[in-house]
Amino acid sequence: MVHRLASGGRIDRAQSLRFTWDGRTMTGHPGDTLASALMAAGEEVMGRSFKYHRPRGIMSAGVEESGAIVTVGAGDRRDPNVRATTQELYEGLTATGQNAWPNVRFDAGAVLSLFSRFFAAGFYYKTFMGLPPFEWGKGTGLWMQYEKLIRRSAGMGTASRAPDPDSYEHAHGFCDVLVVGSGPAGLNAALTAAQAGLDVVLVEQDFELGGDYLNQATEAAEQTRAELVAQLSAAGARVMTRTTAFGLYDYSVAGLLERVTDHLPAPDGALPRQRFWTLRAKRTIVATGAIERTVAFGNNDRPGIMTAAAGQTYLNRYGIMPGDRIIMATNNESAYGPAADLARAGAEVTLLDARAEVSDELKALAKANNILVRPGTAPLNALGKPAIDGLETVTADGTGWRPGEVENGDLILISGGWSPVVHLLSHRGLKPVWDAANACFVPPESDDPIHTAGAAAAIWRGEDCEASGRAAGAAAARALGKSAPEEAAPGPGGWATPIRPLYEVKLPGKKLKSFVDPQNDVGTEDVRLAHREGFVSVEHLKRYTTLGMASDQGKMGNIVGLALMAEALGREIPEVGTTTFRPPYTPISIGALSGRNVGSHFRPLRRTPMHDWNLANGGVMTMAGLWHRPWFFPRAKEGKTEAYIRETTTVREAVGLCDVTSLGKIAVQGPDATTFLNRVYTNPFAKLAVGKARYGIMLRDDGIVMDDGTTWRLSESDYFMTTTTAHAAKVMAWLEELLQTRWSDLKVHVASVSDQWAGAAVAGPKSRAVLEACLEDSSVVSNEACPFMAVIETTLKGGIPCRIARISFSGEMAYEAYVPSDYGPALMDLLWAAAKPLGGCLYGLEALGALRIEKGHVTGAELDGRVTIDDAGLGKMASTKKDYIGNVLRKRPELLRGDRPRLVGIFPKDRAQTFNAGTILCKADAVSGMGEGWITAVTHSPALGHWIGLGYIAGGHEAWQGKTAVAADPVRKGNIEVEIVSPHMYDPSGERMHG
Amino acid sequence: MASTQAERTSALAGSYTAGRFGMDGEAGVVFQEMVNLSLGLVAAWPDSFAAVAALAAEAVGAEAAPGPGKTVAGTKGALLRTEPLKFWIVGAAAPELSPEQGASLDLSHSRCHLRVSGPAAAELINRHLPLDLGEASCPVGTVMASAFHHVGVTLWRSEAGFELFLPRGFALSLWEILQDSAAQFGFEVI
Amino acid sequence: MTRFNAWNVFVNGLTGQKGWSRQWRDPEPKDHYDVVIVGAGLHGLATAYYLAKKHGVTKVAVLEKGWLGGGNAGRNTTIVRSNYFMPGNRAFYEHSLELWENLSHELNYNVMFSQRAHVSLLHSPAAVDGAARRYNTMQLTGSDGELWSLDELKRNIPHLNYGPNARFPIIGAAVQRRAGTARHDAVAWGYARGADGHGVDIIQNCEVTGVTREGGQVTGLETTRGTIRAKKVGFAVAGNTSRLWQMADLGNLPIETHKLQAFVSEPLKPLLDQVVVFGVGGAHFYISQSDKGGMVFGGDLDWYKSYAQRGNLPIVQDVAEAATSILPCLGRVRLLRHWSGVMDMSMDGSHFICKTPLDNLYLNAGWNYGGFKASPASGWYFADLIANDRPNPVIANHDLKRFERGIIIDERGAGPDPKLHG
Amino acid sequence: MIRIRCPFCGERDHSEFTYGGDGSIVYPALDAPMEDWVKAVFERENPRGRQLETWHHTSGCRAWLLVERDTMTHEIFSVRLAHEGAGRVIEEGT
Repeated sequence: MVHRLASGGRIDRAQSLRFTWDGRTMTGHPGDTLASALMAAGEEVMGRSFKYHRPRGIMSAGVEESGAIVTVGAGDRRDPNVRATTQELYEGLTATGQNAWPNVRFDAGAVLSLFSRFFAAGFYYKTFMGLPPFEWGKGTGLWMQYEKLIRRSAGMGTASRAPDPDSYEHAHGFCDVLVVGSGPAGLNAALTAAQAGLDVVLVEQDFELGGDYLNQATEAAEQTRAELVAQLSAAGARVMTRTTAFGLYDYSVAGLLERVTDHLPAPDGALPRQRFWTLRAKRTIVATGAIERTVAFGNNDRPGIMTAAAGQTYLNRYGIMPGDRIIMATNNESAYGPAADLARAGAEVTLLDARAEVSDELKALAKANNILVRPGTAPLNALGKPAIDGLETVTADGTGWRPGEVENGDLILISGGWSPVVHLLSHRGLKPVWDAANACFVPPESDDPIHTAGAAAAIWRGEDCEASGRAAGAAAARALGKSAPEEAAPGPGGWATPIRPLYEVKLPGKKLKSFVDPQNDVGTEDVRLAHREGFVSVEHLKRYTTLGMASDQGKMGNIVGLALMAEALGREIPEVGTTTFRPPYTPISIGALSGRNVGSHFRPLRRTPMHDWNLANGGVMTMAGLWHRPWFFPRAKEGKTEAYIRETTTVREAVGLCDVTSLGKIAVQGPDATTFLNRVYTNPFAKLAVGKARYGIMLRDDGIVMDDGTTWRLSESDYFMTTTTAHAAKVMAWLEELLQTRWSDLKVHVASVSDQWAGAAVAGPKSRAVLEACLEDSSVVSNEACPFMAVIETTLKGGIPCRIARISFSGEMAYEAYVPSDYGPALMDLLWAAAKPLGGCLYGLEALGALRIEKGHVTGAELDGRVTIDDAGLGKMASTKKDYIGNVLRKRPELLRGDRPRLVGIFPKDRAQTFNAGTILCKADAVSGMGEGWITAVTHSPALGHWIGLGYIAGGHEAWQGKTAVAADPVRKGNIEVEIVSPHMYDPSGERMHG
Repeated sequence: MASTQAERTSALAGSYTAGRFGMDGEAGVVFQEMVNLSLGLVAAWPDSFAAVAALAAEAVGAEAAPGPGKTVAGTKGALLRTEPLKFWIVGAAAPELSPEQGASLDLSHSRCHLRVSGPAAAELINRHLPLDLGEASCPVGTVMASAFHHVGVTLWRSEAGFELFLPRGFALSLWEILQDSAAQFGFEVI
Repeated sequence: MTRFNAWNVFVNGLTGQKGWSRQWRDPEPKDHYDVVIVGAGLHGLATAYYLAKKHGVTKVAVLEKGWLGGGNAGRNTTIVRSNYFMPGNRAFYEHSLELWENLSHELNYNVMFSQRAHVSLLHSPAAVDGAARRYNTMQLTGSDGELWSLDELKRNIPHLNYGPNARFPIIGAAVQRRAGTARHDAVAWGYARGADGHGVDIIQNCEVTGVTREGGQVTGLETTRGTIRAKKVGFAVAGNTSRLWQMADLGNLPIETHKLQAFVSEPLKPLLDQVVVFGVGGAHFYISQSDKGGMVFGGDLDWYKSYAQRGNLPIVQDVAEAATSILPCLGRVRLLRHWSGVMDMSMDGSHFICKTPLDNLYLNAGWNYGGFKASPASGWYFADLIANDRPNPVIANHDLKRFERGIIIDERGAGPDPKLHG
Repeated sequence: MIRIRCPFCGERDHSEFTYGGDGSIVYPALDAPMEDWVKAVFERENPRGRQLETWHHTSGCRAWLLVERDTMTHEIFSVRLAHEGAGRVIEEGT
């Protein structure tokens, strides 16, 4: 009978922790995992298997666990698929079983196991297509009905649908040496490196340092551990427990997951739940140990069957006697230690050893602890349901097996050999090599700055692991130019009598349910079926049977699967190959990977200096890339439409103010600045006078329009370039690329001044009056001093330096005024104080859009990365007198065709009608297919008194004189007839802005 | 800009109050916004670099200009070597340069200057910036540009702590994240 | 070959699954074939299948350097959709979707094509208009496509981030109901089994090491399993196209090889019933749930050219940030595995199915992100091209000459920068 | 994580940089024939192995770099500033 011992182990019996399991309250102690506490409480069934809903109990004591997988927590803090063997117990922990109804002990789903014979590997590829039995029908209709059921029965735990209330964070680290694992090898490696004067980080996934030291019964082991830990901190190493090195990436940069509060009943809200570290270490020491393998035999997935090492761990670390009559089955020496510990603790232990020969040393050890050893014996089939009561065995018969006796017992412990944890090396693309003598894959030689030590290098004896740790630490130190004691590193192995490879035990004609990957219910027969069907490559095997695809990524079962395929193919394991382990080593929360960059901080928010001012003055904001910009400024009960129509009208009739800070601004300086601009823009800049601005268009190398904007000449060698909001960063990087990689002979510097300057557009017939009221010297903006496209540098009242250009996006007389950003609010105060009395308004992006659409000015909606300068109706801006970027490729034949879509204006035929952007323009008699063009932008035009649009249509408006087109918008409001007109729908001659 | 009477409104204006926040105990981090930043950019051509460097050093009242990633504190201000051919001048006016010498710019309003100090300052900054802040690679006087949540920022380790220069438009957003992650250390805003 | 159907599943259940034979043979390469396809990925296998099934060309070999379906066929995020709107792409992907809809029956192999709807989230009026142009074009060309209001979206997917803390508030969605996901490995196996059934030799572990030419003709291929001669040769080796191209001494291609990561979470009970796509603020993210329960998701390329089939942390972070921002409940869901595949990124984000400077060499390449969903049509049109030695009008412009001609098939308008066409 | 040793900033995460493209391309003169431009803009050698490429230290010193990198292992063999003049200034240690 499983029970907690009165003494022993690393738990604190003085304190009790209350927790609930499936609603029942139980107690454990500090130092317990959820698994040890449940075991001590006598729980046997903790999970149900993926496919057949077979009962599953604790199979291990670590990250490889495939049985005791549960849901921890509740509500919006529910964590499905938690391995009970690694979940630290805390006061108030709530855990529930999963993939079962009503619960894991009595699961209705278990009925499925009756039909398991039909659920062989890949059966679902062979049916569910149509109407049974012969899959009649076509299409996906029937499959999707089946799929509903399949999805419901698949999956393991249930995730919460509520937002995760916890916070997470990223952290960056640097060190000389990263040591992964704090067992005998890791502790020694870290200590040696630290004592050599290196900056060492030691990470341990467990909540205690020590690795295998923690599983030992002897005082000596604990003393060694304690001393090493003490010396380590004395040597200044940085030690992180509850931290998993989940991946090793390029340049051996490690990803670490630190579990900060997962073990706390009520963590402080200021602490993140988990922390994701990116650690850059000069060298990495992998001391990750090894994982004990299972063997495939009948019912080897039953509760009451676990690894031999797990038995030892529950006894020595958690003070639990896991069984009274224990049957152990091994094929190697490692099980004798656990057997002896368990026997000493009072268990009756029978040890089946698949090997015919056992060393005298071990015989003596067994004898001394009156352990009955049966050489040449192996497990065939576990008996008893639900609890284990015995084991059918087989005995060696030459190379095969013959039926043996039935052993009685209540616990079966298995050691099928050990698999070094080489995952991190695998992440680096290093292929482990097969070590036949030790029947496992071992780390390969490599030039990477990585060392392996201890059981991770297939070194089995404790003292050898310690030595190999010291050797690895010293090697790392020497590689980094420090001196360290020379010590010969022990090689793999360490067992007196070699392991007898044992992966599956079977007898001819004996039907068994033997599992290779218990979590995914992959059995030995599935592997053989995959072979029969031609899925012989390991990757095919994995994918077809799902072997090793479960949440343990096949830590216990992969090698067994490989061995079975090798047997089927009559090859050796290395010929069949190994499977590549992908990061992460153990599953990690997506929240940790996201850190704080979620919710409102998913992307940083970019605010203009007038942000608060705009809000204070009633602005409604909208997104423009990462910016928030004013959209419209509603008055009284106005909605968006009323507001922008009023704003547009006010600009045309009086004056409006608009925050245009988000435009990109670039200082272009140097003696060759003019030459540079002349190559970058399609239109000439050579003769632009100081104190003048010019609208320019940039093409990409391929001749497609990249961006547009105005550039102001402040002095002979000093320009102020503006770009669109969307392309500011792109244009900046592009100019730098040209100057640094193509034209490094040009003496030009570019610098982003987007954040330096706050800008406002002052537009409308009364714009000059507004500026005059704000300037210290109002004469500088007179029509003479500041004609259309003039640039002046002056000062606003209060001595605010100000840069003004008379340019117009709205088509009205208008100015753009820029001041240093910290004066942005002051600028708006001044302008608004002057504009308000003149019947002016504040306007936002929506009105800005309406104004420019009326004028046929293009923006990102029209310049979508596919149009040429001619398409956009700006061909006259393509200089014929100079060479510039894109000038050659813009002349590719297809781009010069006259029937290409050209920029046009669009009126609804019935002026009372409205339409949408994104609408497809079709011939009136052919409203289908790809269409003749499309609408890019629409608005109600106060000036024209009806809705208008901009868009592109084949041949341009000339080709559509007197023809009717249909604007087709099936996804929204259907189709309307439209007239195609010139894009310059308002004041085409441009008198107003020159006025 | 001396003649200006108008008030400068910083990017963080009104977005915080001085005081003690986050975890109890000794404040691990101290934040101080350094308002009214004076920042100039000085750029040279390869062939004029030495001369311009000297002028820049003179402008801050220092012996010589600093090398890559270094700063010098002069009698009038500090000179930061931020780019291969460019310097930042903090606290002093940039020298006037002829086009043949190079170019200079006023960037005083383009950055928000935040001073981060306290025992956990480096740890906090490493929650966000992927920089090795160890003594060996980042002694006092080092200046580094890096990415803070996708935004390019400049970090200068001064005698007083870490001087963080945040692009003005993003400053408030980054300041919010900084406070979130500073809570675990306990922080003070002055 | 035993048919796949419920009856045989039942019978084999009773008879210990003994009735199932190999799904494809493991033949020794012959020294001559009418057509040799290089690359036993989805495109190569589908091509062989349609060559044999539709065009009666059965003396066909598909050469694979590793194991069939081992490239991007098994590394993608399994999304199938046809919401492309550029001329050529539109008709091509629509045809592909139609082939998908009956593929399980066509191949007698359940590829589990689940038409669970593909939902692209929209965050601004401009984005709605952009989507409208695309989805209008889809409807006008006989496909399905619709816009969902915010309410309709909330009804269908209640647990997206509609909260006040959403950095980019959702205002609606563009939806293709016929789109969805499929079981990627099954598609490769299904085509392999189908092609093999028609006599096609699928030769695995057979790497092409040289291309032998006589003037304007390919005469044969040097492989790790000997010389194989062929009347016609087709390349379908996305990710490694340039290398094979250069083996044939043909110079450079408008292709760069980049890597794309994919991610899967631990298996969960049903959490998401559609494919959801999120793209704003420079982010790009797509997610669906596999029938096994894993959340399958991905995002952008790693941004730098690479042939390495392993990902790096910055994109892992970006993708996770997008995941939790759009589906805040994913914070506690755990990532089980992430991996990466190498893809042909072309100069305009569109593919190549075309003739080449060599008379009897044909090219199938440049799939960017489109490869998985394209595979049925890709095989269909490539087989059609090889069998008839002329491009079908649908792919007439998907050739190598389109750049000098000035044909624009750039769905993203990103220009000639391969990394931007994800 | 690729670690790039920027000649000005020192070794940094590649996330601070923006990958440019093939650094071996010599862009033709602005008035060069169409074929030259088509080659330079649309055709790539796309080597698996060592290639010369450009990176922009976007979040660092804003320098465009010429990097020799293996596209399979990601190992970097050399890094230099694309701008020779600026490169010289750094090498001279000023």
